[in-house]
Amino acid sequence: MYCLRVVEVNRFERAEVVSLKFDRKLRGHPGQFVMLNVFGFEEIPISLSSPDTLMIKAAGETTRYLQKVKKGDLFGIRGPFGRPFSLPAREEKSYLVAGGIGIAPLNYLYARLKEMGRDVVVIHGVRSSDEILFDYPEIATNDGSYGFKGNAVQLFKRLLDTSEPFRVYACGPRPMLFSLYREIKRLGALERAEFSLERYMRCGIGLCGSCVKSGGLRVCVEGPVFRGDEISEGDFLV
Amino acid sequence: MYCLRVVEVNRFERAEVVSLKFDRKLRGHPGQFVMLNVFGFEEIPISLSSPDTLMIKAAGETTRYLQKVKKGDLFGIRGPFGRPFSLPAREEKSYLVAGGIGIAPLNYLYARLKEMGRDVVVIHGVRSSDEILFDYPEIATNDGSYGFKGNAVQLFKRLLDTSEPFRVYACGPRPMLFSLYREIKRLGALERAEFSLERYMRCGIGLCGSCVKSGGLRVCVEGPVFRGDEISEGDFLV
Amino acid sequence: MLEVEVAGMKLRNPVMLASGILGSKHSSLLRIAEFAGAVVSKSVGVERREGYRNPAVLNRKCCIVNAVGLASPGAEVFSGELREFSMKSKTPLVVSLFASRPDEFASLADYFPFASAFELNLSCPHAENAGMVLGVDEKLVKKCVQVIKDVTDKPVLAKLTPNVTDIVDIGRAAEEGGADAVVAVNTVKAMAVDIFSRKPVLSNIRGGMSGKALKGIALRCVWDLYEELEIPVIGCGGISSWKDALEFILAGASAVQVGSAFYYSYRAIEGIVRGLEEYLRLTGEKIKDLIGAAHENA
Amino acid sequence: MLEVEVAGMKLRNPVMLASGILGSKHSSLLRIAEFAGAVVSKSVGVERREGYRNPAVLNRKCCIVNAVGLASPGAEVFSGELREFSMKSKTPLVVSLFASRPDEFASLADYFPFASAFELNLSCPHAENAGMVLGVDEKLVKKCVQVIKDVTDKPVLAKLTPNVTDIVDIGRAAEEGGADAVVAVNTVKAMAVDIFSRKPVLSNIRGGMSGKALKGIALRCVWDLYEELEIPVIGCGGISSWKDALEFILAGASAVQVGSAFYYSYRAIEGIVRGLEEYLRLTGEKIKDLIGAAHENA
Ligand SMILES: Cc1cc2nc3c(=O)[nH]c(=O)nc-3n(C[C@H](O)[C@H](O)[C@H](O)COP(=O)(O)OP(=O)(O)OC[C@H]3O[C@@H](n4cnc5c(N)ncnc54)[C@H](O)[C@@H]3O)c2cc1C
Ligand SMILES: Cc1cc2nc3c(=O)[nH]c(=O)nc-3n(C[C@H](O)[C@H](O)[C@H](O)COP(=O)(O)OP(=O)(O)OC[C@H]3O[C@@H](n4cnc5c(N)ncnc54)[C@H](O)[C@@H]3O)c2cc1C
Ligand SMILES: Cc1cc2nc3c(=O)[nH]c(=O)nc-3n(C[C@H](O)[C@H](O)[C@H](O)COP(=O)(O)O)c2cc1C
Ligand SMILES: Cc1cc2nc3c(=O)[nH]c(=O)nc-3n(C[C@H](O)[C@H](O)[C@H](O)COP(=O)(O)O)c2cc1C
Ligand code: FES
Ligand code: FES
Repeated sequence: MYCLRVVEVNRFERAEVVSLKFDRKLRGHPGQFVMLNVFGFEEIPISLSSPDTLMIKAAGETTRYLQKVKKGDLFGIRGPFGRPFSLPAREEKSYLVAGGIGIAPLNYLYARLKEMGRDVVVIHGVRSSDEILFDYPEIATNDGSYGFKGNAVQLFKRLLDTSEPFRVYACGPRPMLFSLYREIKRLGALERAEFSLERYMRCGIGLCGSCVKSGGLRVCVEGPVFRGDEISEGDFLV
Repeated sequence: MYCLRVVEVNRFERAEVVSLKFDRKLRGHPGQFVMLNVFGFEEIPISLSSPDTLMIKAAGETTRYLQKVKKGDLFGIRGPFGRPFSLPAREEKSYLVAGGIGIAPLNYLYARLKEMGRDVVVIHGVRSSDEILFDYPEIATNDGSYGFKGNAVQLFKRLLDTSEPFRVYACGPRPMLFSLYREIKRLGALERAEFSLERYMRCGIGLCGSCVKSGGLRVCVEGPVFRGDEISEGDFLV
Repeated sequence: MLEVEVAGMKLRNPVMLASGILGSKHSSLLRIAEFAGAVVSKSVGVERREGYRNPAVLNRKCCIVNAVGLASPGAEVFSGELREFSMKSKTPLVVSLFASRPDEFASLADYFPFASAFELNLSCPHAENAGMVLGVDEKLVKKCVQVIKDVTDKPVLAKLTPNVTDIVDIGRAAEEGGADAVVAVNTVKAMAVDIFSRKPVLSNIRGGMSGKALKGIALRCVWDLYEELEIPVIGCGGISSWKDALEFILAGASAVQVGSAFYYSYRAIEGIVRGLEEYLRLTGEKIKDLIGAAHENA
Repeated sequence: MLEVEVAGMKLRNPVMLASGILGSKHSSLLRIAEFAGAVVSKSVGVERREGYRNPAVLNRKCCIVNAVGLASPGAEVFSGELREFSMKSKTPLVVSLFASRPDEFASLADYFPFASAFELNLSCPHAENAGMVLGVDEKLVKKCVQVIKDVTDKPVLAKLTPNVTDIVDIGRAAEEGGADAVVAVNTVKAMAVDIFSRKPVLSNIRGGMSGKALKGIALRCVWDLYEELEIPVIGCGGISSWKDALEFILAGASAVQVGSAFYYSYRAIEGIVRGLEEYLRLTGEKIKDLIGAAHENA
């Protein structure tokens, strides 16, 4: 474990999300996560949203506390850990499909793909316009308060052009991932899609077994990013 | 500790010296030593006589046993350890002054200096012609049975040309080193001379303290090679 | 070449998975069982147990320090998980049990009729009322083994803690109680403090150290137990290569268990098995003839 | 900023040299005393002692394993060597003593009138009839401290072994005997086997493990002793950087001792002192105010 200091805080209060920028870049890749030790609270897994930022949505005690973090605060870090997103071939168009805070790791992937000059569409689904975090053009709101009315998967289906080579990268709540998984499966494109999964994590380094999914795969090491064909439907149902 | 296998044995029976060649080169420099673990006997310090050979003179139980080693035998090695000889400047002439088995590390230094195209004189003093190990031109025998009659230091004094820049490298029995040290001191050239010293060694890595000489210097780490000005007369008298 | 027989179990190779490492789900056990001589499941007690809050595991350069706190779903639920494993794999399954009193061990055995053997966790150094609290006391150790031997015919392994003045005394007590083998060792008590927050790193403050740093300690325990006990010794602690495994076997281990090495590679056990195999092919020996061989040369 | 007072000794900094490391000659002690807060000499007994044959020390990646066997020239000769040190240095000199019976400790004190304090080696894990053979027994520990306190007014430090079921019990015994501080810890019993020769590496078979691998174990001992004892605790084991030293101080160490780190650098202590100094300059604190600070946050 080492310590990093927060140098910048960005609050998205209505979305109950905070973005923390640290004093040092982490040598990680899009899709990887760190174990963030919030002293006095818990140590929790959080994906990199850029080489030096983490975005955290309030979900419980620790993540709620994180909303109040101030510049200068210190955090313990282990990692980055896990398998990152693989990168698309030059000719492939990338569809990044995010639900809610699932935009965090995809935001990092987006930046990396843009640097590489790749063709990318980001689709971000949220409940209402309050929860929009970045001004990507393709926004879906459940309540129709902004952009497309519906969810991210519906918008994805509308935007996907199957006539050209494509890749899908997804992160979001389980039901959303499941419906996207089924859609991709229907298209017979599971090996062209990658899903960032979540499981309860203790060690983050492949020992304790608490994050194991079907096939004996460890979400903290063989994941959190899995190719569609490494996932079974049961993985969305636990 | 790791293990090396003997691939070649060279016996100098009359001198009670054996040269063992190993299956792998050690990443060491002339003047450094290894801790040689002779299984069933003791672990002892031995200087490198080339990147992959050790030359051992019978002195006690372990070194006597070593005279009988066969091809294929295995030995434990820790190291190489210690400070090697420093190399002369291009214009300096090197005098390598060895007594008896002290030729071992100087033989390695000789090879290195020759590779570099430096001007080198090797002076090897032995008791009688039986103990000559290499055919260097400048041999001194105490009994006059070969070459110069006298000891290595006497021969060195005769050969040294103080009109040109020089360096002295020495290894041998304590009385010889002491008389050479006094000669070099007389010449005011202590910082141009290096002496390889011996002390009883246990750890070889600077912890146990058994090899400490004056000034708190550890023969196993700051030595075994010391510049003349790092040595005091007392170091030869213990 | 690699076959051994330990505590009545015939193993195709002497490399077992250690308890608590990837041993909570049948899917990870299955994956490891492809190569392991046997697998040991995560320790389970009668009741469900939360375990400690995160941080519960810390990785350092030479070691892992953990205080997972015997997190477990309880015997009933876990027996369902392990049954699934036993139906799908032929690799022997050793079920690790923890308890706070000797008689609790007896009540646990019934849940796991499919177990190849039981391992008693008398050695977890951070659980409040289980593990090493029993395992430091010779009388309790003997009693624990006795009560479970009374209710089962399966082999019983006693897993020992190195956090005692003399592990041989404890090993002897297990032997007297009827243990079929001892496992040496569980983790050593340790901890870490973070100098920036100025707090202990683990939520439980104290944890158990495993990994490379444990190797020399565990090896000494195996050596001493081998000299004094009649029953076989299974080595555990810091084993991450075939050379480590061989070192333990030469010191007297009839088999070895591998845990923290999975931090470095999921193929930890596969690598060790392959390495031993290659070595024995070279020397033309059988692994069982090497057990304790270093004692003859000492 | 770095001054501490431990067991009645005023130290300009809390970083001491541990016993047995470069502590046999006045010349090496002098060199280290330039920066150290205090130096502890190599343990000495009444009689000359050969120590074990080589190999007596083994360096591994994360640790050192040694079985030097308390090699020593005996009290009379060694007192001459240490007197030389004491005449040339103002740095406090702690003389480490070993004995096979409590009363032997008393007879040793007289040889070293120039000592700033005595450290009782109740903890060497590989000597046949000294060190930890006494240090695992509460009654003997108490007795050892008592007899030497009876014959000297100098501070007495009891150096403890981690090779016990509960180090706090032993620490309490030392405190009851009148010890002015405890030193935690000496090496952990360990060993190594060479797989090619198939023999134990050390001539004595078993040795004591020090260095990085010991750190988390020693830290836990310091933490527990700090919670239960009134007398100060001096931390020792695996300290090689100022961060390590601070970790021990936060855990409750009033001072620290450094040994194996000299394998990495002769400037081990200098580096730690400089590092602590810089850190305190940044935070504006005094080291003595940080002793045990992590307990408040735990
Ligand atoms: C690989 C991975 C990456 C993640 N990335 C992000 C991210 O970038 N941004 C973000 O806001 N959230 C992310 N999460 C989710 C985040 O870890 C949880 O929201 C957080 O742990 C909740 O902690 P809490 O103490 O506030 O809530 P709690 O009240 O303790 O728990 C609320 C819920 O969070 C989940 N959770 C709690 N602890 C853990 C844990 N140790 N491991 C996994 N899940 C846990 C559980 O589902 C739990 O029901 C990620 C999770 C994983 C596994
Ligand atoms: C840096 C260094 C390099 C050396 N290089 C060579 C070399 O290249 N070739 C060679 O033949 N000899 C070399 N020696 C000397 C060699 O180490 C001893 O001859 C050997 O240890 C004798 O061991 P033994 O068991 O046969 O004899 P013993 O009967 O045990 O001792 C004979 C004498 O050898 C010396 N000795 C014994 N053990 C040690 C030890 N652990 N450390 C240092 N000296 C010891 C002592 O002076 C002792 O009196 C070197 C010594 C040192 C310190
Ligand atoms: C994360 C973790 C969890 C563990 N859980 C258990 C357990 O439930 N029961 C048990 O007997 N040992 C448990 N152990 C100890 C291991 O089985 C093993 O004895 C120890 O880690 C030493 O072996 P290693 O160095 O190969 O890991 C655990 C170890 C770790 C690292
Ligand atoms: C080579 C060696 C010799 C030692 N000799 C002694 C000794 O004589 N007396 C003693 O109390 N401790 C002795 N020790 C133990 C150290 O003082 C120290 O307690 C231990 O090494 C842990 O600290 P470290 O990890 O900083 O080395 C010795 C350690 C080593 C490595
Ligand atoms: S979190 Fe422990 S194995 Fe993945
Ligand atoms: S041999 Fe141990 S310090 Fe040099």
